[in-house]
Amino acid sequence: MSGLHIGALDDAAWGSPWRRRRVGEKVACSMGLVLTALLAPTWPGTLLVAVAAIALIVGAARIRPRVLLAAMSAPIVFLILGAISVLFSVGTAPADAWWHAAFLSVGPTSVAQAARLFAHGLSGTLAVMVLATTTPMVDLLTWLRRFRVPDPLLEIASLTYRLLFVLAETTANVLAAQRCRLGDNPVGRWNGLSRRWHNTAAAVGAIGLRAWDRSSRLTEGLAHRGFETSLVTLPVPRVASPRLITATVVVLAAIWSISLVVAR
Amino acid sequence: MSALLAAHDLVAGFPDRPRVLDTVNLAIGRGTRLALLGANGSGKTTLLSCLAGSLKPTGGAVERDGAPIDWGRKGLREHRRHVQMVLQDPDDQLFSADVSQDVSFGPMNLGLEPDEVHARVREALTLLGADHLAERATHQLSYGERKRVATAGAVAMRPDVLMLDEPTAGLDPLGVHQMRDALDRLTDAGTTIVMATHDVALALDWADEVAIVCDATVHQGAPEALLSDADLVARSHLDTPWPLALAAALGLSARPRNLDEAVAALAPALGEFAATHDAAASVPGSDDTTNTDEETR
Amino acid sequence: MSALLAAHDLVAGFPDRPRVLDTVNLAIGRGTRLALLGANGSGKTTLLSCLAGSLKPTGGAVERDGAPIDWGRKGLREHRRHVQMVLQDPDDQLFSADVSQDVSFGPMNLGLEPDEVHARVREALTLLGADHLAERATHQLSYGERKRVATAGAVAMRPDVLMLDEPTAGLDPLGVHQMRDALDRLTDAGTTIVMATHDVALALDWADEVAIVCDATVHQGAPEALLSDADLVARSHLDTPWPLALAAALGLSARPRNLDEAVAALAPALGEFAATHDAAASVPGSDDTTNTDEETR
Amino acid sequence: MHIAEGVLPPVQCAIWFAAAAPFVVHGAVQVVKQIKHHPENRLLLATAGACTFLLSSIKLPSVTGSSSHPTGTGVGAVLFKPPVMAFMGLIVLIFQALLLAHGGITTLGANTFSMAIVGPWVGYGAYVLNKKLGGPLALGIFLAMFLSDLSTYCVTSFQLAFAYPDPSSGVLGAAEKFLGIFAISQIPLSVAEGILGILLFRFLFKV
Repeated sequence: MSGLHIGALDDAAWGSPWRRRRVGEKVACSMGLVLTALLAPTWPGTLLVAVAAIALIVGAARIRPRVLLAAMSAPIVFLILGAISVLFSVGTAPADAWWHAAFLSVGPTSVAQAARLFAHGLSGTLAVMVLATTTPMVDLLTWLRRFRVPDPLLEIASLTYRLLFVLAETTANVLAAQRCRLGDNPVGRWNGLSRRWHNTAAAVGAIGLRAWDRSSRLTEGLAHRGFETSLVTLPVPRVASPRLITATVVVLAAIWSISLVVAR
Repeated sequence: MSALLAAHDLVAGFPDRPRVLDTVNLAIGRGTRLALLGANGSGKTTLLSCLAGSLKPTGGAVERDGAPIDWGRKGLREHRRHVQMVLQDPDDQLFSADVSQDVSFGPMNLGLEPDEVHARVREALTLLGADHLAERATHQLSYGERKRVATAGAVAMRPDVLMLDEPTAGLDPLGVHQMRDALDRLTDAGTTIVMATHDVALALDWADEVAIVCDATVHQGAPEALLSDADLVARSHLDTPWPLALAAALGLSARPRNLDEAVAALAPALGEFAATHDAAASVPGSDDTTNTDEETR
Repeated sequence: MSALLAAHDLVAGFPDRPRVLDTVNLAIGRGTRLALLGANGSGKTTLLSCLAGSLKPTGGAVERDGAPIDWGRKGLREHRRHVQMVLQDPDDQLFSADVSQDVSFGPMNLGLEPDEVHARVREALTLLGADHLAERATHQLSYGERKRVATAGAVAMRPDVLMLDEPTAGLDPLGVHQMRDALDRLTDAGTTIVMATHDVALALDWADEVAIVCDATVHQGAPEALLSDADLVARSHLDTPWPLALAAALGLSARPRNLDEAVAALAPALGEFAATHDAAASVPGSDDTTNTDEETR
Repeated sequence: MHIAEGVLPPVQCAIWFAAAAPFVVHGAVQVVKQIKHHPENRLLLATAGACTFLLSSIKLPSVTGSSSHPTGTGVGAVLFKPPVMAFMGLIVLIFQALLLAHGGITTLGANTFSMAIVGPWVGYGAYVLNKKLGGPLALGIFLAMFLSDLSTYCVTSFQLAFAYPDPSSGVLGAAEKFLGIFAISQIPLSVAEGILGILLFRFLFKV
């Protein structure tokens, strides 16, 4: 069900009530929060960014909490792993270590580092989700046109996005078809390990060939539509939202002033 | 009086292989609804591609408004303003993830002003009954919806001739109705439509004319005449559409094209039968006659 | 007496979305030919996937021979020996360079001896009428041939139940005949067949039973009964098949399932009409009656 | 394995962006040049990008039930050359960050450097070296996929170590830690991907 996995954040973005807002405003809001998460004093800066991001995503942009939770699960695992590895120092225990055993130790420096990694990571990822859950990829790519990014590069990126979903369906079908004929579950030693390897290679190869075929057919289809040198389309009209701009400025200003005051 | 679009002694194929099309002649009059029939691999798509200017024939000519088309870049650009083609699989034609952006590609390519492009996109989506899809993501649409959006992309070019490869294949019966309604609106708006299809009953009911691709040549004629030709139908790997097969089996002289005409042809005889036998007086399911309006495949 | 394959209060869908299937009950007896009908996106494929053990339902059970299937690795392996599914697009299920190698994919995964695998490949290709394709490269085959080879790949598993998603979609009339002939051979060999299709006329003619997916539930019954239910047919985005629509429009009590039965139902009335009116004596095209044997779509 | 958003301090983010930029710009210029001569190559590159993205959804078989997913930059480097992969890798990383919440925007520079620059160059280098030394093609493919994966993971571990040096053993100690922790998943994955590469090429030769 790989198609489903790609879909969750993307579906949210397409269905978002913020879909028609100006991309620049959403980028400013999200990136403002990301930079604040990175640059403002860790406590309470990261906490405030996380709260603000969740409020914007779940409250203002009305994204279902479940979608956000599902999206956050993978980065959280990475952050926990990273934090654990930072938490334990290796080598001679520092003088201020709280705990040590053999060559491992935990002390105030390592705990602070681990906490910083987790706090920055979580708040930063949540801040990026403000953009990810409200803005479909095509909108971002169209928006990048104004920064004079060469058209061919943006066209490749948006074709990649379109093909992603077409090929995700192919991938899901190929894997389902293999499962039906026990491709993932063959009889044999170690659960048919060696056959499973061959089957996986056959699946990846078949998907590759189908992808190749798809791309040449789309090339032909575009030739029918008169494609010669560029894939220019009409930009979608967008609504300016003074409220979002004001909210962004107010929230960022508040986070910065509280953080600076508390940190002092 | 010359045809809007025509093929003259058209030859197409690949070197060292049997020709796909061999001296094919076809004439499509303005406003016609033409159904193109033939087996898988018979050359229907090749013929459409030649007519659309996407495939250069190895011999013969494609003529628009009586003049052979020019296969240079400029000539083809001009040709595509007038003749548009929609492929069978919508995923072979839709390149943008945003529906209205995708439909806008053709008009933008014509160099039109944004307002004009916008108007054409709206018009095309309305004609296809797909207004409500304008804001949606291409990959979230159903197969039938994607087919209509792909068709809208061609319609937005305001072509004189619209050619569709299997527009109803893979659609459920409701999807077929919606597609037929959309094509009827296009015909009313003056567009000439060529439809390649495997559905002989649909061809018989919908088309003004049919062209059957068989043994690398094309037979053109009235639907009820060509599709009654048992020999041609068999050679082309087709079937006789049910209204004609039924009429023939019952020995009727009528050649009904659809359910209504079949009913009209049969009712007098049955009416008399009922009058003498009093059999149809209390028939269960006779309240189902509202179905007569529905399409039958 | 329990069904060979059954769904009990089956629920399937994705979190936070309307359920695709909601408490669906379905029972498939041994040797049955079941047609599964429903609109695009109604949940036909989801139901087939649950029955095939490819998609775990969120509620309810899939039963084989009266016992719920076990969704573990071993249980699924056992289930797939008995129940096979063929997807709509053959290109998604052909993984090998040549036909016989591809058909051998399943038997090889069963860990069978080379001789046994070879025998099964031959048998499957024969049943599908595709012996002559054994040595060919898969990419050289026509669409109809690829569909039959993909089906052979499932048949080589010697399943009790074979489930096919739109086996006739995209085929030309000859391809449809060949596929139907192949399915008839499989039925004769004792295989239970479930076919998801949009073609209501085909379902009426071919199936012993139909199941219509509508509003997340399934209605199961005799083809002529369910497909005469105008309300159900409309809600399911289907059409009344032409033989039933014709009979209803003419006020007949008969419910013909195909051309032959329609002719049989109408002939007496017309015979009498002809006798009194002497109208059908010299009908052109009456030599076309050989068509009666052919399939009509 | 990508570094999540917010994990790297701002200065290091900037440094990695600066380090990656010349490679990406060079790749982008190459791509634009290619497209000018062959407009249809857009589709080919987009397909390669989509495939790279989707490869990460395919489970590789293992004896236990645990799963790992291939990254596929090695095979991309062999097929399309490293400069093009630098640009395509960036696109894939942006998509992964915004569609899967995998990676991040400020860490994009660091992730591009490890996955889209070092990985492809090392993999491609091994492939070319093997070819020059007359090694078998299968070995070249294996090395390209195995080493591109392995080098990506080593660079990522060092990137994390620079950001979070160990209080007692410094950057090197931290790098050892990260290498050790992620080795559990990454070394088997690199080997698996190498094997998949060989089987895949064998499959494609047959077809």
